[in-house]
Amino acid sequence: MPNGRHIIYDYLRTTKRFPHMWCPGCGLGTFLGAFLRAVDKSGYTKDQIVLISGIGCSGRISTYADFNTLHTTHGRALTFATGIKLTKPGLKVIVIMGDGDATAIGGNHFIHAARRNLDITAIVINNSVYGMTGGQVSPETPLDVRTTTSPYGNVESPFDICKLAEAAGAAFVARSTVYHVKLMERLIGRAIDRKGFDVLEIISQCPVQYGRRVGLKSPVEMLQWQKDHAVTQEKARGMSEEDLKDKIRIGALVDNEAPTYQEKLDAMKQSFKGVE
Amino acid sequence: MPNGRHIIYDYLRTTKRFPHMWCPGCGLGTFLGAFLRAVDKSGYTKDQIVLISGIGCSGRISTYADFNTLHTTHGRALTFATGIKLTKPGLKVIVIMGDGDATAIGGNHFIHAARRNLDITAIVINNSVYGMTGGQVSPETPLDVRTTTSPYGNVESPFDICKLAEAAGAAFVARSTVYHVKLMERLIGRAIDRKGFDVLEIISQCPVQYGRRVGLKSPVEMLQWQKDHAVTQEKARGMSEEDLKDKIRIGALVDNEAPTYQEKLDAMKQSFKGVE
Amino acid sequence: MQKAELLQGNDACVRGALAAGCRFFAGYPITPASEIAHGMARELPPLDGTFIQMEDEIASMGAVIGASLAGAKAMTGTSGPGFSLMQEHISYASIAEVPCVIIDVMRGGPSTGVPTHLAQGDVMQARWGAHGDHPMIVLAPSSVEECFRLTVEAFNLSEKYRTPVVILTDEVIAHMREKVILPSADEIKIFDRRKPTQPPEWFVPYRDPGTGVPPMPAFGEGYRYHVSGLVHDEMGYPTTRADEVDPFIQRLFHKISRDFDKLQWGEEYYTDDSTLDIVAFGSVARAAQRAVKQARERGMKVGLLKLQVLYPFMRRKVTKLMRNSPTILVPEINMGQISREVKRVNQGKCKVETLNKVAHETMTPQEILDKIGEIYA
Amino acid sequence: MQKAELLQGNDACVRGALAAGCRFFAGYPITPASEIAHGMARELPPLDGTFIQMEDEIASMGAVIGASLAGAKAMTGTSGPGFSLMQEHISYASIAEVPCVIIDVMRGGPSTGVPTHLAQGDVMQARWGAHGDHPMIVLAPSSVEECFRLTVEAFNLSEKYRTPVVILTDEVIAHMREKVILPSADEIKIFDRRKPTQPPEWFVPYRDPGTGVPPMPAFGEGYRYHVSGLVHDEMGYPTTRADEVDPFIQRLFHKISRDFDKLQWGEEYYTDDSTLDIVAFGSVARAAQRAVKQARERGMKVGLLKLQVLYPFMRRKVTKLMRNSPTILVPEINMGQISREVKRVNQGKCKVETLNKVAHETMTPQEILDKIGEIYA
Amino acid sequence: MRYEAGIAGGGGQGIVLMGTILAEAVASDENLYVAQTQSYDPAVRGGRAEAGLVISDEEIDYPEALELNLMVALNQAGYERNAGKLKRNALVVVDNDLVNHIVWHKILRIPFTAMARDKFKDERVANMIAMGALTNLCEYLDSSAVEKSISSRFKGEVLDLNLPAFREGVDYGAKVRGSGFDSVEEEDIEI
Amino acid sequence: MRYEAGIAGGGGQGIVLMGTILAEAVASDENLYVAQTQSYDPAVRGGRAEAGLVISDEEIDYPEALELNLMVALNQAGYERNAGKLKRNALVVVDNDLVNHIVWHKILRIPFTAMARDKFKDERVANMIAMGALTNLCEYLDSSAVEKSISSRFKGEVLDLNLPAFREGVDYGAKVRGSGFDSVEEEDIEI
Amino acid sequence: MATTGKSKTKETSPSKTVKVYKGWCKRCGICVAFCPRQALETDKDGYPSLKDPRGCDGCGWCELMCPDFAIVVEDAKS
Amino acid sequence: MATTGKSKTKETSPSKTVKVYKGWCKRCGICVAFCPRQALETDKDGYPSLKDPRGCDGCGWCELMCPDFAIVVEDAKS
Ligand SMILES: Cc1ncc(C[n+]2csc(CCOP(=O)(O)OP(=O)(O)O)c2C)c(N)n1
Ligand SMILES: Cc1ncc(C[n+]2csc(CCOP(=O)(O)OP(=O)(O)O)c2C)c(N)n1
Ligand code: SF4
Ligand code: SF4
Ligand code: SF4
Ligand code: SF4
Ligand code: SF4
Ligand code: SF4
Ligand SMILES: [Mg+2]
Ligand SMILES: [Mg+2]
Repeated sequence: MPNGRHIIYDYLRTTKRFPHMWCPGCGLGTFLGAFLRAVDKSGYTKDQIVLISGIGCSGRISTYADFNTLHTTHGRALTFATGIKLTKPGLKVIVIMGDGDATAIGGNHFIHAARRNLDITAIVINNSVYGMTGGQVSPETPLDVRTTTSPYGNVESPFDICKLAEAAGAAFVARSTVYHVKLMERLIGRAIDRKGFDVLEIISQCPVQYGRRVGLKSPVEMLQWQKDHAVTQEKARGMSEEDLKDKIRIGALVDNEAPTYQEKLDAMKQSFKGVE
Repeated sequence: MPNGRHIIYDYLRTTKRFPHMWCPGCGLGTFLGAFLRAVDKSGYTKDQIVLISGIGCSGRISTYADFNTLHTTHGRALTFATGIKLTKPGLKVIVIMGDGDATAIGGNHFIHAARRNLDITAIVINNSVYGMTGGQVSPETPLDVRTTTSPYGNVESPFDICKLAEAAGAAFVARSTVYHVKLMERLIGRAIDRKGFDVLEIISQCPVQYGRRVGLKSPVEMLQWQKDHAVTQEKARGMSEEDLKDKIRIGALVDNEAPTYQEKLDAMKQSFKGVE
Repeated sequence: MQKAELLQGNDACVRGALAAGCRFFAGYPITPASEIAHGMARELPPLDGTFIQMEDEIASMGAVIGASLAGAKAMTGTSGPGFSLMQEHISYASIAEVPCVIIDVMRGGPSTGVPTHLAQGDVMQARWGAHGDHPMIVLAPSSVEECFRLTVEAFNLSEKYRTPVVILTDEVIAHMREKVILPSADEIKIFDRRKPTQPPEWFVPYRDPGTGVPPMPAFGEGYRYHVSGLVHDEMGYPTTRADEVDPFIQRLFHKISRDFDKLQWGEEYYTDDSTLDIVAFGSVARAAQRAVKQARERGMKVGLLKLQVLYPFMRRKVTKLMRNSPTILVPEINMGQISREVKRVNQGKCKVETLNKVAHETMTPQEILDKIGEIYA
Repeated sequence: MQKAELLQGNDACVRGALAAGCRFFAGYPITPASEIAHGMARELPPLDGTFIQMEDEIASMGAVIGASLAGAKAMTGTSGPGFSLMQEHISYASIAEVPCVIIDVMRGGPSTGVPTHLAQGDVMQARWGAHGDHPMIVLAPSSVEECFRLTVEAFNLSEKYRTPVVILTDEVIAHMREKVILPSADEIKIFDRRKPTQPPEWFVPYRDPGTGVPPMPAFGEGYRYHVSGLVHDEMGYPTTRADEVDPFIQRLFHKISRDFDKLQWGEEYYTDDSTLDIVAFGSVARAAQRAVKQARERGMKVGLLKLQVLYPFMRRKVTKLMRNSPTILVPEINMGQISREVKRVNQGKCKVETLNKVAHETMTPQEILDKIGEIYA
Repeated sequence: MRYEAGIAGGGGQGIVLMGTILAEAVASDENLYVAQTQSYDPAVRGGRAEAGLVISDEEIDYPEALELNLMVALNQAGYERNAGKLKRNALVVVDNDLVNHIVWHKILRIPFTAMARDKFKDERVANMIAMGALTNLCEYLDSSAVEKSISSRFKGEVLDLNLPAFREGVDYGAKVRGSGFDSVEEEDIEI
Repeated sequence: MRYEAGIAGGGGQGIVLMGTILAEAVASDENLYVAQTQSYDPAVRGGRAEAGLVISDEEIDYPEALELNLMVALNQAGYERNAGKLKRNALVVVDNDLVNHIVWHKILRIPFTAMARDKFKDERVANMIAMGALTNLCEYLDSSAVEKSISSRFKGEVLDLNLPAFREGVDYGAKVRGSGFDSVEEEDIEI
Repeated sequence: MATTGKSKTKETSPSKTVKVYKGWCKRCGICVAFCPRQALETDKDGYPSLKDPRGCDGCGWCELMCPDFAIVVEDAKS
Repeated sequence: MATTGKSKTKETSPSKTVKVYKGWCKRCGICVAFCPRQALETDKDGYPSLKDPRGCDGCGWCELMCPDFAIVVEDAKS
């Protein structure tokens, strides 16, 4: 059940220059709504949540929501998050990054955070491009796409963020598109509820810096594309490799139990008690 | 067939302070021998090879071998390699890194180089520890091991370097131990022969900074451990998950064909020819 | 009284940090600073503090800032190559006004340089290494005892001014062991960051309370606010308005420069009647100490000012010397860094001589003595 | 003669780089430097050059050094946050003596600051941002035409001295468009790095040929040698010996400082009879140019020295001014960086006044004029 | 001679593009120097956008437009930000729809955005229309030079949309120019 | 009073450890100040290793040992690096096996390494033996204080190996001390 | 700010109402395009508006999808 | 350098010889431990040495495994 007014008044920093800075039809706003609804349902109070973002259009999210918010440097949000989580394990730490943020300059922190399995929820808003700086190629831009820094077509294969996260050790890995807004909300909720390091990739639309470069002329066309190309895990199971080729799997892709960093730390600290 | 004298006189910079700086029984020397034999067989001339290393004990390799050699900064060897390879595609570019070098500080360059599929051979000498700086924990140190910076036992799960490389997009991924010196030599040879980005993980012994911390008191015990714990791909196929748990798979783990960066670049450049 | 003990410089930094209340360390190993990490790894967990070895120095500095925002006193330690990597986040700590301490144990440079040898090549970097104009506080101990004391003070200053503070030591200071008697806990003055005193609803996170330093709640204490590396208004939200940018940057500088007079920390030896004064810091100051004594024995009126604060540069004390001495000698293990500051504040008052050594070896008393002799001749 | 055209500062840097022979660019997008990357991405591939967007600025600088070692003239472009990240590798380029050019388009700082606005906050960082003592060459254009010309010269200097060269522009210079007539290819003087002239067997890679700058073969040209960020002996192998370290570091500095007199590049306006001289650079120099003209119109004897080289600091030209003018005014969009250098070389000769603005807005002629009026009053 | 023009509006209105095209047109005049500056808020969208033009018959020392002979404002905020920079006899050209409160001697109100929407079904060409109008309002702007600059910058569909819009603006400019300006009494002015 | 000692050898010989243990022993004397410095080549192995001790009854200004009253050299290179720092009447103690060429007045040759190998089956305890001997050769080193420092640093097996080696050294030191030094004529010395 | 939060209320069904906050709406067209009942249309200024109040079943999809918190489905009474 | 490249030759089989370069050998014991024929032993100074020349079949394993290029299998004639 939507509760837009509630979110607007309770969670958004409405005193601060709304409408927000994002372009018309940008997926970030839709994500933000889903995110706030999920938080609302999670039972955490605003004071218990630390929302950390990197730099980029997606990085501006932290400005708009009324939590403990931290707008860090480009690519390094997870490192700040690590310091916060280890210092105040009681806080719920959520990190939102752009695709460039998380997988270009921040790729190393991303895989290491996954390896450590800290209790952090990491959300990557993947719009396949550098939105903020003017439409440059990102590690998520598909092959052959022309951007301001790949004017003759991109020659680098993109990462599969979810695969990378899994290989690095993330115990929970999920993906949604912005179009699948309810799934997105549910997955955010699940990630927040879990312990350990959770990775959520959100396929989002950047109509201004990306859509027009790939022939999707409006936010509506981009959302339609998401709708057409996403397949749920259940559906994917019944499909051939060939059919899946240009498809995006959505849903929870990995969900394992593994001892978290904090649990291992607690066990270690237990050993001191014996000594003293 | 060994040909030690040949290597000593032809490939080692013997005028430069041999014996080398590595500790007695360190796996690096054995690797270096295998590496030089593989290069010798590859047919490349010394002038065609650029050998690039990072910083660490493993980083010193570039000092000893008579190629175009480059001793870079800690973790960044692959970035230098990228510049060299793109500028002189005709050179054979080989990068040797330590485990900390490649997967701690250099983790991002590692996954991005894999993603790009440049014609670079990347070898990670994994001794499970920071040798050079005094035995600190590395992203490859197993859980619970006590090091100078994990005095109460390591609480971070190590990366599986090969899995990570595969997820990042590397087309050829292989592993050997130093003990399996002939396999090591063959795999190095195969990697050098291939095009595209090749990752080779070498499980090596660091008796001084690692072995004694895990109860392996001598280089001999460490090599024995390698012998006991490594299983070839063929053998692994017949084993249960349970049996494989503390085992290390060796051999070529991934071997796919994929267009390389250079090939895609050439195709792109072809398009200009049409225009002019 | 506390017990005498033999302590290494790096360990003294560890002890100082713990005494100051530091409970968070994130770092990445590097010679000759690794012992700081080893010490913290050993000491912090039993104190319920956190030690973490991060994937690199950038991450270390990010974690330190995060920890500080969450309320911990936090520190990292590194050497040149790692210090370079930390600069972006030092800039962040400065603009976001996050207290934290960075120890840079200088080694031979540039680049990997001579990792096991000393140098004093990072002085200017400690002040200017990070992008964008911002102030820095830089301290430089020259003994094991000072390693302890100045580390405590680094935390105090960083908490007081909400600013990153750099401690510059060098390979010799870091690795040498000296017999010291450390003060007991109650002899040590600790400054903790000021917390807001109004209810959260009334809290304006970046409003100048008059001191230039806004109070700082920790995340989770009920004061939800926004922290950003963008220039921000009093609420913490990004601004590009000149009438908000200017006062913000001005405040950043003035919160420290207003206390400039309080930061003239240095020790003077024989400066009452000297006609030649040496200005030195770090391990070179120790050589100078001996050289001055020997020069005095030979009847030469030489004095010494040992700088403990490098930035803000101790103009007051240095120019006071210049009023009496016709010559100032600045010996350094670099091609001339602090000597540039001495020259800058000199304004032609006296002659500034330099003695520079770049062999990445300790400076000896004899070398200084020779230079003194040269000047006297 | 070439055609007149309207060109943006960033594009002029691109054109300058291409004209100088640059065929490799590795970079990472950042406002306000991204147009340099866009231009290079567009221009290089058709010239059979290489453009690559790396995963970050550290990687970009690594790739640039690699490309240069392989024989290409190579460049990167960035702004403050990225410039901080490049410092470790700038230190490497310095010790390994690898020619390369880094453009830092200064924006409002510190940290993310005001990304779309200008400032001049990275002056000292350009000189001192990297760890370990080493020399730096820093150029600062103040017009679109100078963006072109100084980029060409940056490559020439970097090839000539085998050293990284930094070009400091700012958001205004970078984004403004001016009508310019660029010189034709044959009007441009290009310096290519010296190659060894002896056979490979006799090649000693780091032996001083007398100029302080050893010849530099590219990888793959048959001169197999070792390149390292460790201090090295003449063969390139690591050394810790004082008698090898010292001459090496000395040479690193002297290869540039010996040509100090040749690097006094600046334009003077009305300095013949001035009694107040302005020393300025970058976009502020343009405001100063107008202010000086206006002051002259009002009968005030004001002159201007526009610095094109920031480092090595143009002591010669500046002190020459000081001989005639009782006052020097240094306007900057920071809290005082180049003014520190002016004060340092001043040695009490005259009064050094500063005009600092940190609103991250352009300095106006009126502001300078007001200050001039104040001084005159 | 030094002539300064300021163009102000919001992100996405093509302000900087206008500046660039106009400057390029001026640059093609052998006798004129031109410098064009710009200023905008983070990212490509929303917020502040401004372009300045300085035109001169001698080399330009200071390139920023701080004393405007001409101001074009495509929204209210843009007008307000720059009103303080107007020279005594400056001409102010504003978008009829988007600028409401304005106090000045020489004002031209032109419904750029409305024209764009109504005639061309695309508000984004408001800037083209404005440029067209300007060629009739500023002596240093030659409409064929501007048209050339536009034509070199776009192709296909986009050009087919922009060029007619520009020409529409030229015509409109010619009309209003004849019909004179709105103006307010000297006394009313307080900026 | 200022007494300086230099200990020199190669990586892996435990040189810095010796310095630390001896300094700690001195530090426990209420009347003495002590500073200990060290210098070594990259990494833990091979190369150069050196430790300096400065002992004084007043606060120590300069902490490095540059004018040695005592030099202990566990290899030839170590001796050579430090020979230039010897004071006129300095005592030089060297490992019999590993230092061959040496020219000085007061030399004590002790087969530290051979003893370690032969008696303790572990060359690594040569440094313990050397420390033991030194307690009988330097007035500021008290053997029980050194033993305490050793005991606080090791435990179990390692201590059980080190302590006897140390004691062996003490005994040996007492012996050679009685028997006097090798020495060369003044004329022969050229350093 | 050009247009400030003027809101427009239309009856949809006895129990639900759709509100558009024009001051926040950026006229992206998403709500109109994806309304499952095609209940919305674009008005002459580009803002969404209900074609016919009865066409909307109050499903809330438009609210969930709107990137600007500019369209809200509420109880008719409130 | 303490001991410089003094080498020691022993006959192994009619066709092969094992040489140990003591100046480079670090006495790690690897060759001795892993010689498939247990042909090597450690001498009193810790260096490898052939127990009995005929025990070695010239397989080359020791050479491949030696981290210090200090043991080499060669043709007996050379
Ligand atoms: C160290 C550093 N390098 C570069 C930048 C410039 N920068 C800001 S945002 C950004 C990329 C934005 O892309 P992405 O992370 O995908 O976020 P989006 O804007 O698409 O949401 C870049 C390169 C920076 N701020 N800091
Ligand atoms: C930026 C930077 N940080 C830290 C160091 C110090 N450092 C040198 S080698 C090394 C790690 C060595 O470990 P690894 O890469 O595993 O190589 P190994 O010595 O084990 O072969 C470190 C941290 C450095 N040189 N540069
Ligand atoms: S540029 Fe793209 S990602 Fe950024 S706000 Fe606009 S549409 Fe969204
Ligand atoms: S420290 Fe370890 S890795 Fe380094 S040389 Fe010694 S044994 Fe080898
Ligand atoms: S509530 Fe549902 S039916 Fe009604 S307008 Fe919105 S999307 Fe359409
Ligand atoms: S989705 Fe929102 S912003 Fe877009 S048109 Fe509808 S109400 Fe307006
Ligand atoms: S060659 Fe083979 S058999 Fe002979 S010693 Fe070596 S390992 Fe043993
Ligand atoms: S393996 Fe090599 S270094 Fe080790 S003992 Fe044998 S010959 Fe010596
Ligand atoms: Mg993106
Ligand atoms: Mg390692």
